Amino acid sequence: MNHISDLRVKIGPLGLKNPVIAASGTFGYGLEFEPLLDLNLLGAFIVKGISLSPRQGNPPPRIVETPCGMLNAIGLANIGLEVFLRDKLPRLKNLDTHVIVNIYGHSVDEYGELANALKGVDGISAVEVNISCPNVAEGGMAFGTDPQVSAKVTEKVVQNTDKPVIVKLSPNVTDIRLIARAVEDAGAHAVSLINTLTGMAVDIDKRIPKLANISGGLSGPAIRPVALYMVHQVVRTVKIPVIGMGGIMDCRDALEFLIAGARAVQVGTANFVNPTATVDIISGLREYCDEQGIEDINEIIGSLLLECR
Amino acid sequence: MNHISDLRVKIGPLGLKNPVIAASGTFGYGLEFEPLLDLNLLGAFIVKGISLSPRQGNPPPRIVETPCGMLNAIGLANIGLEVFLRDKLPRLKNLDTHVIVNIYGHSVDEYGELANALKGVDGISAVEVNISCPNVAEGGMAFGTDPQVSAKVTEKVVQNTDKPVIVKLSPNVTDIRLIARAVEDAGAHAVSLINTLTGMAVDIDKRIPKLANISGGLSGPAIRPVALYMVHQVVRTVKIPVIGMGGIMDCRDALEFLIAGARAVQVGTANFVNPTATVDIISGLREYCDEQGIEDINEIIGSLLLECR
Amino acid sequence: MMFEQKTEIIFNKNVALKTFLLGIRSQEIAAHAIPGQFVMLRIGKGPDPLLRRPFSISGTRDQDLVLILYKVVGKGTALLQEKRAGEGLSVLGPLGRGFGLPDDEQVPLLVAGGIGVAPLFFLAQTIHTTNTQIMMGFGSSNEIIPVDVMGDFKIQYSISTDDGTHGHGGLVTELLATSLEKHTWHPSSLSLFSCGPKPMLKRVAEMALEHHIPCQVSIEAVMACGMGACQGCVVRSGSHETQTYQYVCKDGPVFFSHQIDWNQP
Amino acid sequence: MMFEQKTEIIFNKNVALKTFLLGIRSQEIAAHAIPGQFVMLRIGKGPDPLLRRPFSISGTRDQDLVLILYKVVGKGTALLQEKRAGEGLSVLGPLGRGFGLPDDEQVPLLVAGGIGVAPLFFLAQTIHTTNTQIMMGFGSSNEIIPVDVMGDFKIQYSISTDDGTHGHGGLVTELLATSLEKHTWHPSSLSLFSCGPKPMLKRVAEMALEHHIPCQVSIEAVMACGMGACQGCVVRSGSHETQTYQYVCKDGPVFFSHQIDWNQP
Ligand SMILES: Cc1cc2nc3c(=O)[nH]c(=O)nc-3n(C[C@H](O)[C@H](O)[C@H](O)COP(=O)(O)OP(=O)(O)OC[C@H]3O[C@@H](n4cnc5c(N)ncnc54)[C@H](O)[C@@H]3O)c2cc1C
Ligand SMILES: Cc1cc2nc3c(=O)[nH]c(=O)nc-3n(C[C@H](O)[C@H](O)[C@H](O)COP(=O)(O)OP(=O)(O)OC[C@H]3O[C@@H](n4cnc5c(N)ncnc54)[C@H](O)[C@@H]3O)c2cc1C
Ligand SMILES: Cc1cc2nc3c(=O)[nH]c(=O)nc-3n(C[C@H](O)[C@H](O)[C@H](O)COP(=O)(O)O)c2cc1C
Ligand SMILES: Cc1cc2nc3c(=O)[nH]c(=O)nc-3n(C[C@H](O)[C@H](O)[C@H](O)COP(=O)(O)O)c2cc1C
Ligand code: FES
Ligand code: FES
Repeated sequence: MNHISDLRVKIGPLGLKNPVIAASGTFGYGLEFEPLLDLNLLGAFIVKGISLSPRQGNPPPRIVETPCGMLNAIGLANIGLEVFLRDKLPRLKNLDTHVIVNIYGHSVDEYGELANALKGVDGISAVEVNISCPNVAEGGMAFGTDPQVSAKVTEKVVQNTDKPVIVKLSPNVTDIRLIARAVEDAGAHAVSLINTLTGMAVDIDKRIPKLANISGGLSGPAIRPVALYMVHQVVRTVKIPVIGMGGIMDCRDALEFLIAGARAVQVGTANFVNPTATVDIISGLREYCDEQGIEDINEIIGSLLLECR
Repeated sequence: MNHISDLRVKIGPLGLKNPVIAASGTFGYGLEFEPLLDLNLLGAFIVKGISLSPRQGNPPPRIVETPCGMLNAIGLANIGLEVFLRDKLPRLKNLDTHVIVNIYGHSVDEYGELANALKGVDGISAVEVNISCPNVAEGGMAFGTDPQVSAKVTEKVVQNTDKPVIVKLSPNVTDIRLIARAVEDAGAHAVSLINTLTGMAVDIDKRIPKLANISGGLSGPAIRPVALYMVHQVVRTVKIPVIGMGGIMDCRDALEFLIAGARAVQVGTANFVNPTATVDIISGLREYCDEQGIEDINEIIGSLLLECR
Repeated sequence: MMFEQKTEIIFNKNVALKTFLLGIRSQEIAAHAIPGQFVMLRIGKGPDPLLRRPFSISGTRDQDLVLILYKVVGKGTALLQEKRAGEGLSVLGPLGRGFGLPDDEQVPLLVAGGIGVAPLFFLAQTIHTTNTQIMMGFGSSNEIIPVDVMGDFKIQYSISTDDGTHGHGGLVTELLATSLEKHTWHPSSLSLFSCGPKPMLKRVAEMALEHHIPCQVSIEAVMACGMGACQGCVVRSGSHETQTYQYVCKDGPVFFSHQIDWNQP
Repeated sequence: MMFEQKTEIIFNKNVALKTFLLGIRSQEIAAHAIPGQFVMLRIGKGPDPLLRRPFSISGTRDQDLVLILYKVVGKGTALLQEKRAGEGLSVLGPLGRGFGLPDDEQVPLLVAGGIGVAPLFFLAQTIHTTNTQIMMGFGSSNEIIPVDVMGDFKIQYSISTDDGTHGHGGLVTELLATSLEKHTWHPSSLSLFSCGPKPMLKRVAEMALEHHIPCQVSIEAVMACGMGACQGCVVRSGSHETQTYQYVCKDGPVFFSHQIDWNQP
């Protein structure tokens, strides 16, 4: 088979060679996966969420498996902005793929500072803003559960950066469309969704939560139907590109999101189960397009038929 | 082993012989399961959601399997209040268990009418109010996503009935504690949670949604972590009893909810996979109590230790 | 009568391309099953795949053996195929309404598409007249399910294949058409029984209507419970004005062909 | 070096109560593995159980055979136990930092609790001195994993059982204590290596501290990725003031015992 089909997609100003992105927090700093796959094959990858100062994260256990999924309470452990720029970024600069930095702060201002610090920095193609973390000023509810606060964070980041801004939405809300519209209005170039659903598990022998942090974020195939529905809703609400994720394990799963209208997909938990999931999905998409005689993957995107249902 | 442990629990004014209840929409009108189990063993069972007029429900396909779960878009098909009272209830009256009727309306008034129609009716032990259905007056968002509307529905039902009122909460909200508190203040005797999470699946070959209704409700083990966390939250918010459900398949799963503080549990999707799931869980609980030397199941309820985590 | 049992697998053998004959031990189900009824098998051990899968009963043998003919089409059947004799299998059944059996004067014509032979073999085994005929359509010769896999019951059969590698080259409904033309039976002496893919059933239903032959079809729907509790398995019945939903698991899976709205998606 | 491979299962045999020896074919992993490293096995075929499971490499043989000793404790290991020779198995490894090998002058003392023998057998196989000693504690005699399941390497061993059904009745740390008392080695010539349940490791760590013996332990944590990407597998290291987290999968699973905060929950 000669692979003639064009897999390129555009996320606002950002052109990707294909619509497959490794999700933040599941792909380390990219380098971890180099022994197993060629990072240059990826549409992009997103590094672990970075904060201004390094964070140790939550006490263990941080991970527990659940039916078709996993809960994590990493607690946003990360090496901090400075060490990232000093130790990791130089090793990522020469890659022929997009490196996207996922950021999160404890206040609107911190988001602004982070964006500012990344301004003009070479080798970073875009910023993904994680607004699912607890907003201490607002009693611990996530920034991303309130349209106004979400908009404020977005605005701050957009004002302080020269890079495309992707806002990553939390699914733990009544109507994700309201948040999506608010961040679109605030200047986001794209939205990505979903982050994890909040969940919990109990050790019935010890009668304690299985996670030291009590609750954690649910990811993996279990959440795919929820993610897909939210993507479907948001695609029909905003004009900016939507990046879909949540439980994508293989090419068929990725196609569900693309057909529903996601311009690109992110692959998270699957990287743990199958470290080459991203590149396997890319070759799967290529084969699918070839077989179906699709010349441009954009023909598939948003091709969901609703009338005949 | 001599089964001396006491499994009785109280849901407000309602005393159950054990904390295991078959969930609405998954147990028909109870009668369907009679060939396989003794209904009198159950703590209670809840019949399929009843509306004022009969409803045909959604076109097929109504069901699709998802990883460790299923989506349903039954569309609240039911025989209607009148036929229920005439044809089904007489056959349930002599059972030595509690029959709970799940109701839903299209307006606050319809909820009131339903409650009124069940007032004084013999053989019905309680009313469970499904507030997860779309509120046409409010643009299709569910009644149960707004604390004020939830409170209004609750108040109306409480005013119009002489039976204990259980309000069944939707998980598709930003903060389920707000809804729980609102319905508690409005006079609910108990809350039950969670109803299904909204989800979707796409047929990538035909490029159509797998459900004719496009979206459906996700249930089964996949949602258990989400359900358990919400139960944990609500238990720590309201004083009225909390009935937990979501993905409970066996006794160990039920124990997670009881330990987290649920006064009773409901078993839904498991009835399809294992039609004797309810009674298997009851005997499992009895064995567990015996083994652990627990004389009263209420010792387990809410026994979750949070400090040592 | 319905039972939920942990049965033992007696055999699980490949009988045609991707097609297997499963034998499970259940005296109760074997004793109570009638042709057209089905069972729900719990194939996975863990929570995925979650739901039971419906399969027609394709015969019984020796008082306690229940036979199931299945085709591997997805993840549940792929797992089923790996099971070996001696393993346990949880079965719920017999479920649903079976075929109304023809009376002795009637000539039963059975029309099967592919794995649709499953309930019809049981029907043929049960009908005691010697003039039962079965017409079977398959994709290609390697998909043909030999009638004798079920034991040696007497039956006249004809076969079509889509690609012409065996028997009539074309559709099984063409075999039926020829048969209806050639023969001089009075329509009232005929009785049609059919199971197979929807387009085929639709065509059979049309022919039954044209020729005024009573026709029973066994149809499929995605099922969660199999016993009337979930209301998931509906099929549209009646025409547009009088449209209602029937539950395939308890009102069916066998319906008279005129009960079904064949134009639904 | 790390590899992600679909390997073939060569054998999977029961060697003690609920304990199995798995042999898989992988030239690459066999060539690169050092004692104390581990692999992540993908046991389920579908999405449940979802995550890979970590297992120490307990030896290599014939250039291309990787040996894994495992105990059935939950759903993943229960599934693994059912796998047969000839089946495929996806393996990721070798992962993590292994043991620092003792030099020729040192006397290696290996202390294992239960399935904790797994990495220590590989270590013993690798160390070429003849004075390697392994002390192994098991619950009861039927749980004893014979040293020769791994092939015939020369090693002195002693066994304790909790219930006294074989060898010393009591804890393996008591064997260690006796050994440390009786012998006249200079502490600087000794080197401790240990793997087993946390309370045991904690005791071994205390004894190492008391006797000033360098001690390496292989510890466990729940893992998602096994390769430093998820940050899930932390263990607290240092004392309260200087506390940091180490990643078991990449900073370990082998640590010097004084690096670990043994008082964490
Ligand atoms: C009453 C009845 C009797 C049947 N009898 C037989 C039989 O005798 N032999 C046989 O081989 N098959 C029979 N089927 C079809 C059989 O149930 C499906 O092939 C099987 O459930 C597919 O499971 P899977 O996990 O392999 O496929 P999946 O991976 O679940 O899906 C593969 C395909 O099968 C369809 N399918 C999945 N689940 C069902 C379901 N519950 N009902 C119908 N279609 C489904 C899907 O839409 C999809 O197109 C019968 C179905 C019904 C409703
Ligand atoms: C570096 C390392 C090396 C190991 N080497 C071996 C070995 O050589 N032989 C052996 O038998 N076991 C080994 N283990 C433990 C082994 O990983 C677990 O026994 C296995 O993952 C349990 O899987 P399960 O599905 O059967 O159990 P589950 O049903 O998942 O759980 C049963 C119990 O095992 C624990 N467990 C589950 N997953 C993990 C995990 N990923 N890591 C640690 N504990 C877990 C749970 O907390 C629970 O108490 C090792 C663990 C680590 C971290
Ligand atoms: C272990 C782990 C760590 C994660 N860390 C982050 C993070 O730092 N920032 C972020 O925006 N999302 C983080 N996520 C969320 C994922 O990027 C993704 O949104 C989510 O897991 C759903 O996708 P999946 O089901 O494909 O994993 C993390 C997820 C996991 C499992
Ligand atoms: C097929 C189906 C039909 C349902 N119908 C109703 C209903 O009529 N009223 C209601 O309140 N909940 C209904 N539910 C929700 C269940 O009662 C339960 O809240 C949900 O399925 C989660 O529990 P589970 O994971 O144990 O199934 C239905 C669920 C399913 C799967
Ligand atoms: S399958 Fe549940 S009602 Fe038919
Ligand atoms: S297991 Fe993922 S970082 Fe260690």
